[in-house]
Amino acid sequence: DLLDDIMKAKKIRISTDLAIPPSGMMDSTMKPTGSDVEVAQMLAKDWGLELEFIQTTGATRIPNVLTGKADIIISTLSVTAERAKVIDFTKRYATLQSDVGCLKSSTVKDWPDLKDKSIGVSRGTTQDTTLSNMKDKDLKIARYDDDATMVTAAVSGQVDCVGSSATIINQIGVKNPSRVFESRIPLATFDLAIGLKKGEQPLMDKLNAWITENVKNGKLNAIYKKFHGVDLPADMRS
Amino acid sequence: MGGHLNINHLMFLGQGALWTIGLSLIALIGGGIVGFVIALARISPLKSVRLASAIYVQLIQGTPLLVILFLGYFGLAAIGLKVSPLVAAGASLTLYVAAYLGEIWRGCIQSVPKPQWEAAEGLALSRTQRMVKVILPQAIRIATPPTVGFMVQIIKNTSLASVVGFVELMRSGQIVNNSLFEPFAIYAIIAVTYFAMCYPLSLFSQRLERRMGRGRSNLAPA
Amino acid sequence: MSLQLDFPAVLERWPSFLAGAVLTLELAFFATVLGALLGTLAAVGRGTHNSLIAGACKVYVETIRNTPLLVQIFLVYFGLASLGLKYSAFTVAVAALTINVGAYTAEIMRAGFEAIPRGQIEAAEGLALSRFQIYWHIILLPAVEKVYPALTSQFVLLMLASSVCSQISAEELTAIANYIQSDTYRAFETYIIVAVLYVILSLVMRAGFWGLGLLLFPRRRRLGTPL
Amino acid sequence: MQQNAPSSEPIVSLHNVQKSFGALRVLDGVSFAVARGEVLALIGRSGSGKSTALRCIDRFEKVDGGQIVVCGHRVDRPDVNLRALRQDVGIVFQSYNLFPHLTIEQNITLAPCAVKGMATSQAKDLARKVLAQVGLDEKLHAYPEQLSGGQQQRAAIARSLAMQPKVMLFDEVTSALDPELTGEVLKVIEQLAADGMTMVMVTHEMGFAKGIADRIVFMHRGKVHETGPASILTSPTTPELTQFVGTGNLKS
Amino acid sequence: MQQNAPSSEPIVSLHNVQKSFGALRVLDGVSFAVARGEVLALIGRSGSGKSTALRCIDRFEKVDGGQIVVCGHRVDRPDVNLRALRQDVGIVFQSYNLFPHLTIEQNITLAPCAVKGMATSQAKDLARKVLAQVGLDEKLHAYPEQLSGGQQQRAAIARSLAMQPKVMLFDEVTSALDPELTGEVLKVIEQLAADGMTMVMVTHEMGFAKGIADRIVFMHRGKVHETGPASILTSPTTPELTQFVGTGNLKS
Ligand SMILES: Nc1ncnc2c1ncn2[C@@H]1O[C@H](COP(=O)(O)OP(=O)(O)OP(=O)(O)O)[C@@H](O)[C@H]1O
Ligand SMILES: Nc1ncnc2c1ncn2[C@@H]1O[C@H](COP(=O)(O)OP(=O)(O)OP(=O)(O)O)[C@@H](O)[C@H]1O
Ligand SMILES: [Mg+2]
Ligand SMILES: [Mg+2]
Repeated sequence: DLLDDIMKAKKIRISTDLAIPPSGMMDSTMKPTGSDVEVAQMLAKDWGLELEFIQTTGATRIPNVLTGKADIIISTLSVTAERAKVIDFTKRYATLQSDVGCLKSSTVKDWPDLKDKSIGVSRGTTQDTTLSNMKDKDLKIARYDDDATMVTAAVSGQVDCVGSSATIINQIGVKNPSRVFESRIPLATFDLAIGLKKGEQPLMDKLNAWITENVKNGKLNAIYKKFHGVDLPADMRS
Repeated sequence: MGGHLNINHLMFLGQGALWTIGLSLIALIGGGIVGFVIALARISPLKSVRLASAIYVQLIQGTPLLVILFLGYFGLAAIGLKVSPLVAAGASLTLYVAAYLGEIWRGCIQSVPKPQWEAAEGLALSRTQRMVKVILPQAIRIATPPTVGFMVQIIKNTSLASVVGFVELMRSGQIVNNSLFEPFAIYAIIAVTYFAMCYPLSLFSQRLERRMGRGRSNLAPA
Repeated sequence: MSLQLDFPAVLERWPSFLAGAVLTLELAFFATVLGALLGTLAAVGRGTHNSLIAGACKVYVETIRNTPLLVQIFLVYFGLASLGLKYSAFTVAVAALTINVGAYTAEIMRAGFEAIPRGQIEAAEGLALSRFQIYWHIILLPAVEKVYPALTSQFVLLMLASSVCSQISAEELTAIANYIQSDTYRAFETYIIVAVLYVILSLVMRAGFWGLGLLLFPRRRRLGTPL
Repeated sequence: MQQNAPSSEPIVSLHNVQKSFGALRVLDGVSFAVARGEVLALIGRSGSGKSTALRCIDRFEKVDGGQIVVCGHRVDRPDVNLRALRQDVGIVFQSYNLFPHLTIEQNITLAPCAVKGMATSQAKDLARKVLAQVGLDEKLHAYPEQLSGGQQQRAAIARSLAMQPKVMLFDEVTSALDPELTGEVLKVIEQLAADGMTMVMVTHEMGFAKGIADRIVFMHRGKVHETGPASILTSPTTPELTQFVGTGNLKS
Repeated sequence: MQQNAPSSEPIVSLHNVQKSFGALRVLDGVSFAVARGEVLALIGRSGSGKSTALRCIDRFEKVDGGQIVVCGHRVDRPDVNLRALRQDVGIVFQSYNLFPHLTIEQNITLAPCAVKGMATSQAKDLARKVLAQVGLDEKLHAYPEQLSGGQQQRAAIARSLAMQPKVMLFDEVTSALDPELTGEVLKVIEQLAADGMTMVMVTHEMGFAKGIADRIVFMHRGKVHETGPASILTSPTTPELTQFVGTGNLKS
């Protein structure tokens, strides 16, 4: 099975998108960094394995493990029932708070105020799916291929609001003080989990054990706080 | 995240540019070899060979490169072939380039005037001799400008190899942008870099065309 | 390592695929019409004796042909917005595609113009036709006829290239595919279906151009010479 | 129309015309004049400058020096009114240059409608008339490629005639044709001559030149080497013309 | 070489040859034979099928019916050995078709080396010999585009001669040339005839046909309409030939 293969090879290949800050990105010396990157590094170190990042884009995260090009995915993967039909998820190692963020100067307070506003999202993310399923709310959704493009759209004024993680919403104003965004309407909290091919029970068990341990000892929380500025939710830490 | 454009970013972009060049070379060499076969197949005396190669060309030319790359990379793995990204991207680009170069070259071979074919035939040369000694030397002259012109398109299109994990010029730009959020500066740098790689080739192909005294369009994917 | 393919799970979303295909066709249609106009003007511009106009057209053509479409789209989309001009993604996509395909069309049309035998133009001059009349009556249609296959292919390529418009939130076929595959994680099924749809779209476009050719070139129709 | 005797008033005149292509001096002081109603044949070896001289008359080439007057237009001047000049002059080339995408009728009516602003119906009547003149009335709606070479050449002549020019220029209009088709075209030109049209023609058909031309201009190396009535072809005085007529006779 | 009288043994024979392009019947039962050393001129109006007949002899076109035997090869059969046939037959077209990327010498040595496996040095000697035969020895290392039309045509003839064919076919080899250049080429062909080469030539040059041909075949609408010695051109018996020769004479 896969676990044996990994241990024998002394190497684990992890599929991570390095273009979705602050989970995966490059630091100013162009080395990978971010919360998912550090989680992956910690996992490899704990298991005594060499780590290889399989560079991926949002679209190819899953096919990479399905076709055996990567062993597991650590790449802000939110757990949904639909996706669980295709791959297996471990238990959550973090959560992702999603909000609808708006310009600080805007008057948006609740869903009805969003009428006639355009909301930018990253295509295919759980934020996208959630907003898209709110058919009754009559929302105008503009989907971009990645977070960077979405942020650029928000900065340049192509969209009025964004549906994204709280971290990213706060990030928009850092680069462009004339358009500061803040969270206005909470959208949902998603569980983030490690993804792997179906039917690899031993690997699944070992991953779950590792997550449980590191949630308990606070290491995962430390990483999360370092990059997202907030703690993991209380119900997860207890 | 954040910070300013520094030498590391530029070196990262430079590395991406090198990959772009490398992928282009692979695509051109692989596509050139297969494309030559396609060109010959398209004018084969056997109807079945002509038909098969025509279908191949139609299929490839009717599908975006992005989709071809995706299916090539994961499709090969899905049927049990373990291939590195380099091999997979190389194979996909080869298939893609071959369809276009094959068509360009077929046109060039066929544009050698018919009387030249007949004159060679009248001298009792065999089919291979006719091709090698009479037709191809003339076709190569005609084919050089559009081929050089097409290389420009290959360079630009390798940007799509990012879907299979290649950090070439375009992708490296996106990655840098994601940590800096300075789209204009970065996309401008990318645009200029591509221009610097492509324009000399464009110019060269135009000069060749002019020297041959014919204005051929170098049709190519955007 | 076997991969289970489950097409029905993806195919049940056919209304989305259809909408994406229709939008792709619409993008291609408008960009083709406008790009043909722009490209023809640029080709004429490059041939004029006014070196300012000819130079401007050359810079346009060379800049566009030597940079990737994606960069052009980003610069138009975010550039306009930064200037305070907000247009829909569709409008911007059509504009960027038009600018892009216009440059290629200009080159093809120029080749067509150059392929008109000198004698044709001299004959027209000998009949006292003006420069404009010569372009309109003697050069344009035969030039288009000469390069019609190249134009057809270029516009089909444009349709395929329009897939990058997904980047700026235009919900065309590739955007739909990306959405569906990240929603269902059934990437193979999705991309295979999309590949088939693109092949169909390109055949549809070729058929359309063929029909248009019959209308444009009555002589071909009457004499039965294929294009 | 009745047969006019050539009048003495020149309708085309070249005086000491100079023309070079790069270093190559193609016309080296060419002078001749054509009177109203006259038929002038321009002969000479290949490369002697015949076509160039003809093209200078309709200003397809600018001259380097000398004077050209055609129907009162000073063709050598940079400010000559080109469109007015070309309404007075019709020119027909060896390669017929019909517009391939237009029917014969459209080929003919194009210029009268576009240049003279003639009404379409009137132009169509005119097309019928000039086509009848060249014996092609039934080909009104054919496309050029449906006609034989001789028919195409006659249609090209008809197209020029429709502009009702005062002078017609012909540049080897039969040399792309086989003997039979040549015959057709030459008959049309003979008829035009009989109707009194002023014509300048470059030709290799010595027999035809003899039969129809009022005057022969023999060019040699960019100069007018000999000129005179058709009889100079049978009794040439210079050795060059003798040799030229000699080789020309190989054909018969 | 000495002048051979035509022998009676046919080296080319066509019997009831049929050929259609689509619905158009181009050859409608053509029969004629050419004896060793004979010079046969194929004449007729444009479109009468002369070129097609010639092309059928060297199997550039497959016939629909009838029999063609050339130097013992059954050309009408699908299994004819094409390369052997074409070593026995040399063909020269109106458009000279020299290979533009090769020098004249390379043009000539290509086939002897590639087809007959001749050594390069021997082939070069041969090239010099055949070029001398057509009076072009000094052009050995020139490229085709550096030659005049007449010289190119002579080089094309030399290229065919280098294969030492038993029969030579010429398709209007002079009609792209002006009178002076035509003269050059005709002289070469006359010399070949004098040397006893068997030749079939399509030509529009009636004077030449009269002067050199042993026999004339007049084709009309895909059929052999009249055939006989050169004298039939001066005293034609059918109205069609009379008309054809009549218009042809306009040239002289
Ligand atoms: N546009 C041009 N540029 C350069 N040289 C030219 C040009 N047109 C003609 N010439 C040269 O000028 C000379 C005279 O040409 P011209 O066409 O007037 O001769 P011609 O008497 O009409 O000959 P032909 O009987 O072959 O038509 C030739 O040497 C030709 O090569
Ligand atoms: N490949 C072809 N396909 C269709 N029709 C053809 C083809 N070749 C020749 N023809 C037709 O066959 C007829 C005879 O042609 P052919 O070339 O033999 O005539 P020709 O006597 O040589 O005339 P010319 O003197 O004009 O060369 C013509 O009507 C021609 O249009
Ligand atoms: Mg001339
Ligand atoms: Mg012929």
